[in-house]
Formats: sequence, structure tokens, C-alpha cells
Amino acid sequence: MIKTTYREAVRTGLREALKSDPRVFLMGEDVGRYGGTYACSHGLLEEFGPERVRDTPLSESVFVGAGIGAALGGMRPIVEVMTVNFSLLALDQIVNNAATIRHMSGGQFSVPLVVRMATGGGRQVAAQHSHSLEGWYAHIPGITVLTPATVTDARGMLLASVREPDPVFIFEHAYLYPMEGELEEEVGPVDISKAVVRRPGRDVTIITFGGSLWKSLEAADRLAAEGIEAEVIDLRVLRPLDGATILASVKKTHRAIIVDEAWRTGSFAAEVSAQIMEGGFYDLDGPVARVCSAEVPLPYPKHLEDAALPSVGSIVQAVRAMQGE
Amino acid sequence: MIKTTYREAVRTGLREALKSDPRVFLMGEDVGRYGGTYACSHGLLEEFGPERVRDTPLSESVFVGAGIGAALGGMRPIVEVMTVNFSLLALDQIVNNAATIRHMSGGQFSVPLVVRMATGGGRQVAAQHSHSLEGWYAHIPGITVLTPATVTDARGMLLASVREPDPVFIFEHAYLYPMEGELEEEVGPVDISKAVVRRPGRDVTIITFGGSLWKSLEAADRLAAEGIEAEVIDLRVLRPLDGATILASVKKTHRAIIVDEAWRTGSFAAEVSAQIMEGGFYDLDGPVARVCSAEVPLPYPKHLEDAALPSVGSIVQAVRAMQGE
Amino acid sequence: MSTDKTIDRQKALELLRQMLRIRRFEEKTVELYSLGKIRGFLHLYIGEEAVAVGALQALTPEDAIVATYREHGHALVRGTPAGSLMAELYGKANGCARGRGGSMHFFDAARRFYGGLAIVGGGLPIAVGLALADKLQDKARVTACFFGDGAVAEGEFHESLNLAALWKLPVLFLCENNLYAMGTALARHQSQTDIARKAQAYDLPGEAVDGMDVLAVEAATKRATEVVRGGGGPYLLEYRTYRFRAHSMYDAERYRTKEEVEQWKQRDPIVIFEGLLREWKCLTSDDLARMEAAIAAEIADAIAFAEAGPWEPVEDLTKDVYTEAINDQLSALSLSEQKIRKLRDEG
Amino acid sequence: MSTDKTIDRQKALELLRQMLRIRRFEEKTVELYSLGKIRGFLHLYIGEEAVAVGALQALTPEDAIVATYREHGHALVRGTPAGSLMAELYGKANGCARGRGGSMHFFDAARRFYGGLAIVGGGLPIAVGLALADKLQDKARVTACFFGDGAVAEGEFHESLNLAALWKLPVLFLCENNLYAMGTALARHQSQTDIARKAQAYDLPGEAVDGMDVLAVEAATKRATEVVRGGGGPYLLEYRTYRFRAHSMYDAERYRTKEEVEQWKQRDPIVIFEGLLREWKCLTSDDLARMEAAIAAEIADAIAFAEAGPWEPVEDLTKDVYTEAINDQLSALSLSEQKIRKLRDEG
Ligand SMILES: Cc1ncc(C[n+]2csc(CCOP(=O)(O)OP(=O)(O)O)c2C)c(N)n1
Ligand SMILES: Cc1ncc(C[n+]2csc(CCOP(=O)(O)OP(=O)(O)O)c2C)c(N)n1
Ligand SMILES: [Mg+2]
Ligand SMILES: [Mg+2]
Repeated sequence: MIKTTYREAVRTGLREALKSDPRVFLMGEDVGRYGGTYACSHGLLEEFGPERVRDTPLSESVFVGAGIGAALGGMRPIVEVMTVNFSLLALDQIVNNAATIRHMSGGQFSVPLVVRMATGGGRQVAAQHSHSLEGWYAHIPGITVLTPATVTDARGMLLASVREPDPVFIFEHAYLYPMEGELEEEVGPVDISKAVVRRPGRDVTIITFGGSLWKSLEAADRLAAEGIEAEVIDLRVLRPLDGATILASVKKTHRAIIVDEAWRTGSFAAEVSAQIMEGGFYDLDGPVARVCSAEVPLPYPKHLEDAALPSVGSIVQAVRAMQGE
Repeated sequence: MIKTTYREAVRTGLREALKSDPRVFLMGEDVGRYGGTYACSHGLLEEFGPERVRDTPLSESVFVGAGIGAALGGMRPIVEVMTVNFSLLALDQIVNNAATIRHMSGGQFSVPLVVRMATGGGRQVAAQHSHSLEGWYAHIPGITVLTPATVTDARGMLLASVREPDPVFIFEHAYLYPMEGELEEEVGPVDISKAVVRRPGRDVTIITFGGSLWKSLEAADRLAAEGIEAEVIDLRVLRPLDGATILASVKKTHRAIIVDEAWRTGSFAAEVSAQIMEGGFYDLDGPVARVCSAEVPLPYPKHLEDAALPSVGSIVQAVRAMQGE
Repeated sequence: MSTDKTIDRQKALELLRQMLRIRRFEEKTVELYSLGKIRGFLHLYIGEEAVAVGALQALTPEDAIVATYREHGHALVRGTPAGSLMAELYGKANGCARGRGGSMHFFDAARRFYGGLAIVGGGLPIAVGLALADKLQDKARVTACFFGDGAVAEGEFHESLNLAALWKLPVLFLCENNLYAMGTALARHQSQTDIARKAQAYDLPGEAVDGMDVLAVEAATKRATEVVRGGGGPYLLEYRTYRFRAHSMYDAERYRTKEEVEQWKQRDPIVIFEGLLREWKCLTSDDLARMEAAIAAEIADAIAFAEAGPWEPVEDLTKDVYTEAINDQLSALSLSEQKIRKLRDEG
Repeated sequence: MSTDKTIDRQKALELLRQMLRIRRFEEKTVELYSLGKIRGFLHLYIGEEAVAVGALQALTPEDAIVATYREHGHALVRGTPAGSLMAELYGKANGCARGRGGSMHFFDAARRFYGGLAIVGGGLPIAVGLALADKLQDKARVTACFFGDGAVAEGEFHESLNLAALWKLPVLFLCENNLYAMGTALARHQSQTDIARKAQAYDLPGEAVDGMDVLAVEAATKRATEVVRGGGGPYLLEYRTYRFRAHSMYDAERYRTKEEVEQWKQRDPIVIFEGLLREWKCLTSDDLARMEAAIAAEIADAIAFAEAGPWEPVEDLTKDVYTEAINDQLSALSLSEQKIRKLRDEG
């Protein structure tokens, strides 16, 4: 076990991927000379050279589309879209090409593409730089959507993704990059099909993913002090969703709450709630609740941003409110 | 009352809007000389001239963005994005500018913009031309999302929208354009804040919108023949959602099913289900169900497309299955 | 019109035959459309045949093609059997994309035909990526990317030409300028109507060619391809051509006059080339009749192949959404089980 | 450097003062950032001051401005009080956007300052629309749209220039070419590094100007503005300039050498213009000291204003998501009631 940061875990994952397969290459804005906006690719240009670590112009649509094309052409591109906010400019390529080509061509073509991007709020960068749109991506058939929350997943999911035959989208919560964690030194690809229980409990299930995992775990600790034992599920994979793990937990706890940093209406939390409705209704002692972001373009000042985002406090409160029901 | 088509209702709505306010103008691909891909603006160029009915290049991002800018500059633009499929190219402008500017500027600026687009499948135009993404739009705070299903709404919602101070997105199901209906000759703006009960019933609530309304009503007729009286709610407005009308119905029927042409995972149907979970759990006799599209890029052949989309048959079956529970 | 009479007779007849094949194939699709055998959108290439026929002469089987929704001609010339294309138009499982794509989405892996992509401008980034893959793999292949004049207005045109030029990628950007984007005339969608000239903004070579002259198209494309294949980076060619028919099957053509269309029909690439071949004594009426008969037979066979083809079973609806995904019974709750993953043993 | 010594002394001093104001204001923000008073992203304009100062001389108060996340200078020159801007950087409710936007999102309706938009390239379509509104309303106003060299690669640059040129809209496209898009040098993101030349692809005038020379910037922008205001359609200006500091507060600057930065600092627009004014006998050391003192006082006042400003109450979080929306208590179920609509009585 080594202590490492999430950022470093991504970096060593990228390094490993580049080393293990000559078809892998990295491209995106400032992944090379700059070393990555979040320093996730620092040193890789020097190690692998400019053919395999490619700085792109500010042209999200073409470099994501070129990733699709390169994947069709036999390569294993890893594309970094700096943040999810800018990925809107590439959404046509993603929805209409990456996600459709395999099915639409009758299975003739595969798109083994990995796209990474930073997501989420909480760093006071205001309305145009704080979106949490991974739930949108999870709506698209044909792609896989991953939300690593731990250092192990940050590294291992990347390594698993470059071996996938179909497009994988990895959402790294920007808040997590400096976070430290324990990593097995030689950890390879991890499973990318299952949710995991990060904390067992019996009274309520807190279902979450990405940056919200840590808030949820802290909330669970606080609740434990009050005698409420929360089970915390890290979804890890938003698409295809591992409903079985969710339902098994709800069957045990009879109560569930979903924590999702997206705006509430149309959040991925709604999908999880709907699936519990469909598969776990008779196990429930009360309605499933959601803790999401306020329906507002995220403002810059800390007090307003804090008020808009899910917090340890709002999770604790929501769970307490359920217990009263 | 006059008999008219949905297409004609949109057209007369556009005409009325252009006549009633000199600040209103129309722009989009082929809205002028061609008369609109779906003929919704046929004759308007001749009547209002090329300054007010503007053919644009194929540049979705700039003509939607220019709509935002023109709205900021004192005009009341109506922008036609030919279909929702192409609107992905304009999503950055919509999410990052149209939806944020009012809040982000501290209320200094308004964006009185109307954007219309055709949505939905069912016409055998395959994977890149059959999306139903209005649910995605409903996720965005700062905009209003309308889904007219009737001729009255097709016309009246447009007239209401051009009077709104904030951006309104209107999704017209392409399948509906040739549909006939009854229209009050002088109908003006209609309410754009409420859902309506299109068919009263006592046994189950079918919640739907847009093109799926007609399938749902037909399903309700079939179910009535079997003695099941379904109440059919047309949401009309996806954002802000009229939860009260939904919950009032569920309180009465104790069962609900949502019909939504989007892919199931992350559909707007999930949001409606989650809201019933949160506000109507104790009224429910059984779990809320969803009838959505199969999770697949929509294929071209009719038998496969039919199998992928919600149908009268699949709605009837889903309701029957619930009754058995 | 090129006046090089030294052209090989067989070659010349083959060019004519290919143009005629496209023309007759598409004329037949119109009939089939009105019979309801073909549905959805159907965009005809009639009038523009010289472009695909001429341009594709420059490519080897190893090269790649990315085309638009108006791609019947390109696929026919590329060698995808007419039956496979006709079956695709029918939506049959023996079609070139298992019937799933229809008219707008032809695919053919064996011939490196990457669509049939129907979002205007959407194919350009894909072509750039295919070329990047070739460059990274040291393959001397080129990718030919066809798109319309309308696509030139899209941001993806700009981003694609810049990136391809910046990285010196082997892409042929082939603009089929038929003067209209649906109902919008070139001058109403481009401030600078000289499309070839836009190449300068990316420091790459650009050239306009008479797209009604199959020999001129061939010659220019061969020159361009040589540059591209030789490592010279991308090349922009603008073929000046015209669409004789409606944009798709539904189009009142209010945006242009009958006279304009008639004038362009005077420059029908097939009629003109046929005349030239006769003038050069390369073609007799008998030759032509034999050619027409063979084409008619080929198309009849294609229709028979399509008619006889099976429909894809409904159970296979979600097959190939993911690789080796097994049939997903629309149950979202167990999606994760339905996707077979081979984490460690996969290439 | 322009050598027209007939320049009005007061005017010249004002240009210098404006550049100095920006420089000192931003130097102060660096201190405040390290004190934690300012958070989030902070992009400095230091080194590029001649551009905003020179360019804005061409505008009247009726004209509109659309800028980027690097817009402190533009707002200061435009006349938004320094206190209002500083308060915005603090996130205080007396800021120019009620504190909601911070450094990247300055807004000022009274001065027609439409952001502070932080998606690269995202401001160009907005500017096109503002100009369209002016044209439709027969107003002889222009819209000045600032953007970086990095934005030139985005599709929106292309789409915007084409549409503005096509419709002859009064937009000044003002490219601040500081040779880098974050860490990516111009030659690594543009195949054609002569940005002004790209204007030809849209059939509009384009011109490059020394962006370190405030007088040259002013002169070129005035000429361009005259054309645009006169109905000549849009104009592209490329200001060649340099950013002396990091891209934002976090940037190891691995992508350029210290020597390169030092060389450019030799061309510091303030130092050079100051020298010129001294040479022309327009400026004494006393003048300068007085100017610095006044600026220091202005900035001290701005900080005091920001420090004294209130935080926006948390209850107002969702105010102005919609017009006159009342506070939405995060309850999605009653959203519809929370949006006050005035269907019939609204303008
Ligand atoms: C992004 C996008 N916008 C709009 C459309 C609808 N559409 C399909 S073809 C077409 C015209 C394209 O014109 P051009 O590129 O010149 O090709 P042509 O049809 O003339 O061959 C339009 C507007 C589309 N498919 N994609
Ligand atoms: C669409 C988009 N992609 C990426 C970013 C992240 N980003 C912010 S500024 C910047 C560099 C922009 O360079 P340039 O346009 O030259 O402006 P400069 O910062 O040099 O003034 C980048 C990549 C963004 N804000 N928007
Ligand atoms: Mg065309
Ligand atoms: Mg720059």
C-alpha cells in the first residue's frame, strides 16, 4: 500500500496505460507542455513524446470526434476534455457518433475510446465552470459512464477502460484531485460493472457517487454518533447501473436516500429513485429521498455555493427527517 | 372552432407573434425560402420580409447564441433549431449562456428568447434523427421547457412564450405536424405553468406529454373497454413541473404510470416517478411504472422502431400488469 | 471539359458505367419509395454522379471514406454490392448495416466505408481521427471525407481543417458544392462563396474543380491525393456541381427556379461524358445499350436480393449497443449483468 | 510605436493612467488572492493593458462590449467603478454582478457590458446577436467582442464571423493574441498563425496591430469602428500582445521560458508609453507620482468598498434564476407555483 493522491493515481494510470499498449495515446487541451490543467499528465509528454501525448487546439468537437475516428482506425485514444462544462461543445460527436456507430453499423465498427473529464462544483468557479452533468451522459445508450471516487478507482477504472471495446466516459470530481488515499502499488484494472458498499449499515441506505461519496461517509459517521447506522453505496458506474446492489441494500435497510451534486430536477438521483420504486417498493418503510443541488446556476461566493451544494449537514438532516416518518 | 393541423397551428402562432410585436423575428435553417423543414413557416418570408424571417447558415451554435444576444439587445427572437438532434451543437450556448445570464449577472439582464424544435422518433429516420431529449433540457434551471401536444397548445404556447422574459424551449413532436384538431379561431396565449387532465379516470394515472399523449389516450380507451378507467395527464410543461396536478391525481387513483419516448435510464419519466415517490408515496397502492424507449440508438426498419418506442400496446400491457399487483 | 483524348477506352467506359449505375439505381429507389418499400429520408445524388465516380478513382482499397446521408453513389462506386445497399434501403438484415441505418447510414467495414453520417459536418472530425490513426500507425493511407457546401458553415469544418493541417494528417476534404444547403443558396449561407479559398485560413492547399466533368474530378483528386499520401498534409477540394432533384423526398423546391434547374441539366455529367465518348469514338449506341442492360440486370438482382432478405428479429433490437452485449430485455434494473465484459483477456 | 507627437497631452496622460489603473488594480488582486479575499479563478491582464485601453477609445457609451474571463481591464476602462469590480471579486452583494460571478463574470447593464463570459469562444455568438438587434432596431451602435487567440480554434469563431459578415452586422471582432492559449503556443494550436488573415475566409477586413502600443491600438480600432459603424459589416482586428503573468493563479508556466517572458517585458506597454511621453515632454516624474497616488487611493477606496459590502443573503440564492421568481425553497414539487408569470400584462 502506498499513500497517494487522486491526481497522482490518475497520472500513474495514464502512464501505465501508455506503457502497456502502443495503441494508447493521450490528447486534449494542455495535456502536454502544461502537464494537464489538474496536473494529471505532468511528465508524460517528456516520457512518451509528442506523438503519444498530444496538445490540441481549443476545439472540443474535433478532438473528441478525432478520438472516435482514431478509435475506429485501430487506436486506443484517451481524450481529456478539460472539464464537463466544455464537453457540451462535443456532445454531438458523443451522442450522434460515439454512442451510435457500433449499433447503427450493425456491429461492424467498434469505438474503443476513453474520454476523461473533471466534473462538479465546490471550488468557487461560478456558473459556467461548475456543472455536474454525468447524469446526462448516463442517459445515452452505447457508452459506459464511470465516476471514480477513490484513488484505487481513479487509477484502476482508467486501466479497465482502455481495454473496453466501446466508449467509456470517466468523470473525475475536480475537488478530489488533491485528496489522499491508500493504493495498492501494483493495482491493475478494477471491475467497472458493479456498485460497492463503502460502509455497511442497517438503518438507511445512502446511495451516492463521485465527490459526494466523501460527504456521505462523513454524514454516516455523524449519524452513527446519533445511533443511526447508514449503509453507504458508491455507485461507481452510472451506466450500466448496478441495480442489484442498490435493491439488496434497500431490502435490508428499508430506507434510502440519494446524494447527487446535480440539479435536482432530472438528476441521476431521480433515476435511482425510480429504480427503487420499480424494484424495491415493497421493501420500503418510507419514501426514498434525494439530496441534490439547488436549481440555480452555481454562484461564486462560498456561502452561496455551500448553500447550493449537498453538504454533510444537509445529508444528515435529510436522513434524520426520514427516521421521523 | 376550426379544424386545423398542428403544423398550421404553429404557423398561425408564428404569424400572430410576428404581427403582434415588432421586436419578434424568426430565424433558423430554411425557415424562409424553403418555408421550414416541416412547413411551419410557409409564407411568412413573403408576408414579413427577409429582415424578420431569416434563413441562417448551418451553424446551430451561432444562430442560437445570436438569438440570446438579440434577446439581450432588446429583440424577441424566435429561433427554430430544425430538430432536437442538431440542438446538441448549440447546447453550450443554451446551458452556459441562455440559462445563466440572468442569475449570473445579478438580475441585470434578461434573455427573452424562444427556441422551437422538432423532437421524437417514429418516422423511420434512424439513430441520428430520432432523439427525444426534452428531458435533458428540463434539467437546466433558468429555462422553461414546453411540450405542446394539441393544436391549441402548439399555437397558444408559442404566443405565451414570446411574452416571457426568460428563455423558453418548445419541443414539437415531429409526428404531430400533420395531426388535425379543433382550434378556437381567436385563441391567444395559453397558460404555460400547469399540467392538465386530458381524460379523467379513477383506476390509474397515466402521466405523459408530447407525442406520447395520443398513444396514452388510445391506450386509455382500450383499457376502458376492459373496465379500467385511466386518468391521463398531459404534463405540457416539463420545467417548471406542475407536481401538484400529478400528486392530486395519484391521491385519487393510487396507481401511476409514466409514458415517455426518451430512453428509460435518465428519462424525464424518472423525475416524475421520483417526485411521486417523494410526494405521493403513501397514496400508492403499488409502484409507479415507466413505459419508455428501449435503450438503443433508434433503428430504421419499422418493426424495430416500433419495438423500441412506447406503443399503445405496451402502455396497455404495463397498466394491466399493475392491476394484477 | 478535359480534352485529353488519350484516355484509355476501357477506363472511360467504366467511368460512364459507374455514373449510369448510380443514376439508374437511384431512379429505381424513387419508384420503390413511392411503393413504400423504402421509407424515412431518401437523399438523391442525381446530377452529382461525376463527383463520386471521379473522386474515388484516386483511392486504393486501403483508403477510408467518410460520407454523408447523400452517399448512395459513393458506396456503389466503392464496390459495396448493389444488393447489399438496396437491402439496406429496405431495412433488411442482409443490408450493408443489417438494415438498421437505411439510406442515410451505409457502412461497410470491408471497404473501409465509415458512413453514411447524417449530422451535417459531423463526419469531418471522424475523418481527422481516422487519418490520425493512420499517421500514428505509419500507414500510407488517406481518408476521403465528403461533405456538402452547407457543412462549410458548421464550426466542425473549421476545427477539422485546422487540426488536420496542424498535425499534417492525410485527409482529403472533399466538398460537394451543389450550391444549396437544403433550400438555402450558397450566397445566403456563406459570406465568402469561394469555398476552396477558405483553405488559406488553415495554410493548406485548396482548389475548385468542375464537378460535372468526371475527368476533371478524377484528375484533380488524383493530384490532391498524391500530395496527401506523400505526407503533405490535408487538401481541400471543392467540386462545383448541382443536385437535379429535390433535397430529399419531401421538398416543394420553392427556393430555386425551374429554369435554373433546367440550365444545369444541360450540363448533365452523364449526357456530356457520353457525348464526349461518342465524339472520341469510344462509345457506340450498342455499347450503351449493353451497358444499360447490364445495369438494369444488376439493379433487378439487387431488388430481388432485398426482397428476399429477412427482417432482423425483434429480439436482436439491442444487440450491438455494446460489444457482445446480449439481448437486453429492456429491463434497466439488470443492465449491468447484460453487458458481458472481458476485462483481462481482451486484446 | 506611433510617432505622431501632435497627440493631445491630456488624452495621452489619460491613456497612461488607464493602463496604470489596470496594472495596479490587478497587482492588488494578487495580494488579496493570497489573503483569501478573492477565490476561484483569477486571470490577470498584466502586460496586455494597451489593448483594452486603446480599443475602448473607439467606443461610445451606446456601444456594447462582450469580453472573456480576462476582463478586469475592459471593465475598468469602460467606467464600471473599481469598487464595484473589487466587491465582485470579493463575492460581495455590492459587486457589479451582486457578487455572483466573481472575476470571470463582470456585468454592467448601465455600461452595456455583457460579461465576463468564461467559455472560450462562447461570447462571439452573443456579440453577433447584440449587433443583429442593433441592426434590426436601426441603431448605429457597434458591439466590441474581445476574445483570445485560443478562441480562434473554436467552431464558434468560424460560425460567428461567417454570420456577421453574411448579414453585415456591426461587430468588432477583437482578438487579443497573447501567443498562448493557456499553455499551448499559437503555433501549436493554429495551422495558419496569421490570425488577421483568416478574415479573408469570410470576406471581411482583417488587420494585425501591435498590441503593446496603445496609440496603434487606438488608431486601428478607431479606423475599424468607423467602417463597422458606417454599415460596412464586421471587422477583425488582431492585437499582438503578451501575458506577463501565469494564465491564472495556478500555473507552473512550464510551457514557456523565463527568457521569453523577460524579452516581452522589455516591451511593457506602460513602460514604453511612459518613456515616450517623457520624451515628448508630456510627463514629468511629479505627474507620474501624482497619478500613482490617485490610483492607489482609488484602489484603497475600492477595497474599502468591497470590505464593507454585505454578502448576499442565502435566502436570495435562487432569486433571478427566473424573472421575479420568488425564493424557491429547493422544493422541486412546487416549482410551478414559485415562478410568477404575468402572461397577459407583460410588455
Ligand atoms: C447539424 C445539422 N443541421 C441540420 C441538418 C438538417 N439537414 C440535413 S441535410 C441539410 C442540408 C445540407 O446541405 P449540404 O451540406 O450542402 O449538403 P447537400 O444536402 O446539399 O448534399 C440540412 C440542413 C442536419 N442533418 N444536421
Ligand atoms: C470551451 C472552453 N475550453 C476550455 C476552457 C478552459 N480555458 C480557459 S482559458 C483557456 C485558454 C484560452 O486562451 P485564449 O483564448 O488565447 O485566451 P487567453 O487566456 O490567452 O487570454 C482555456 C483552455 C474554456 N474556458 N472553455
Ligand atoms: Mg449542398
Ligand atoms: Mg491567448
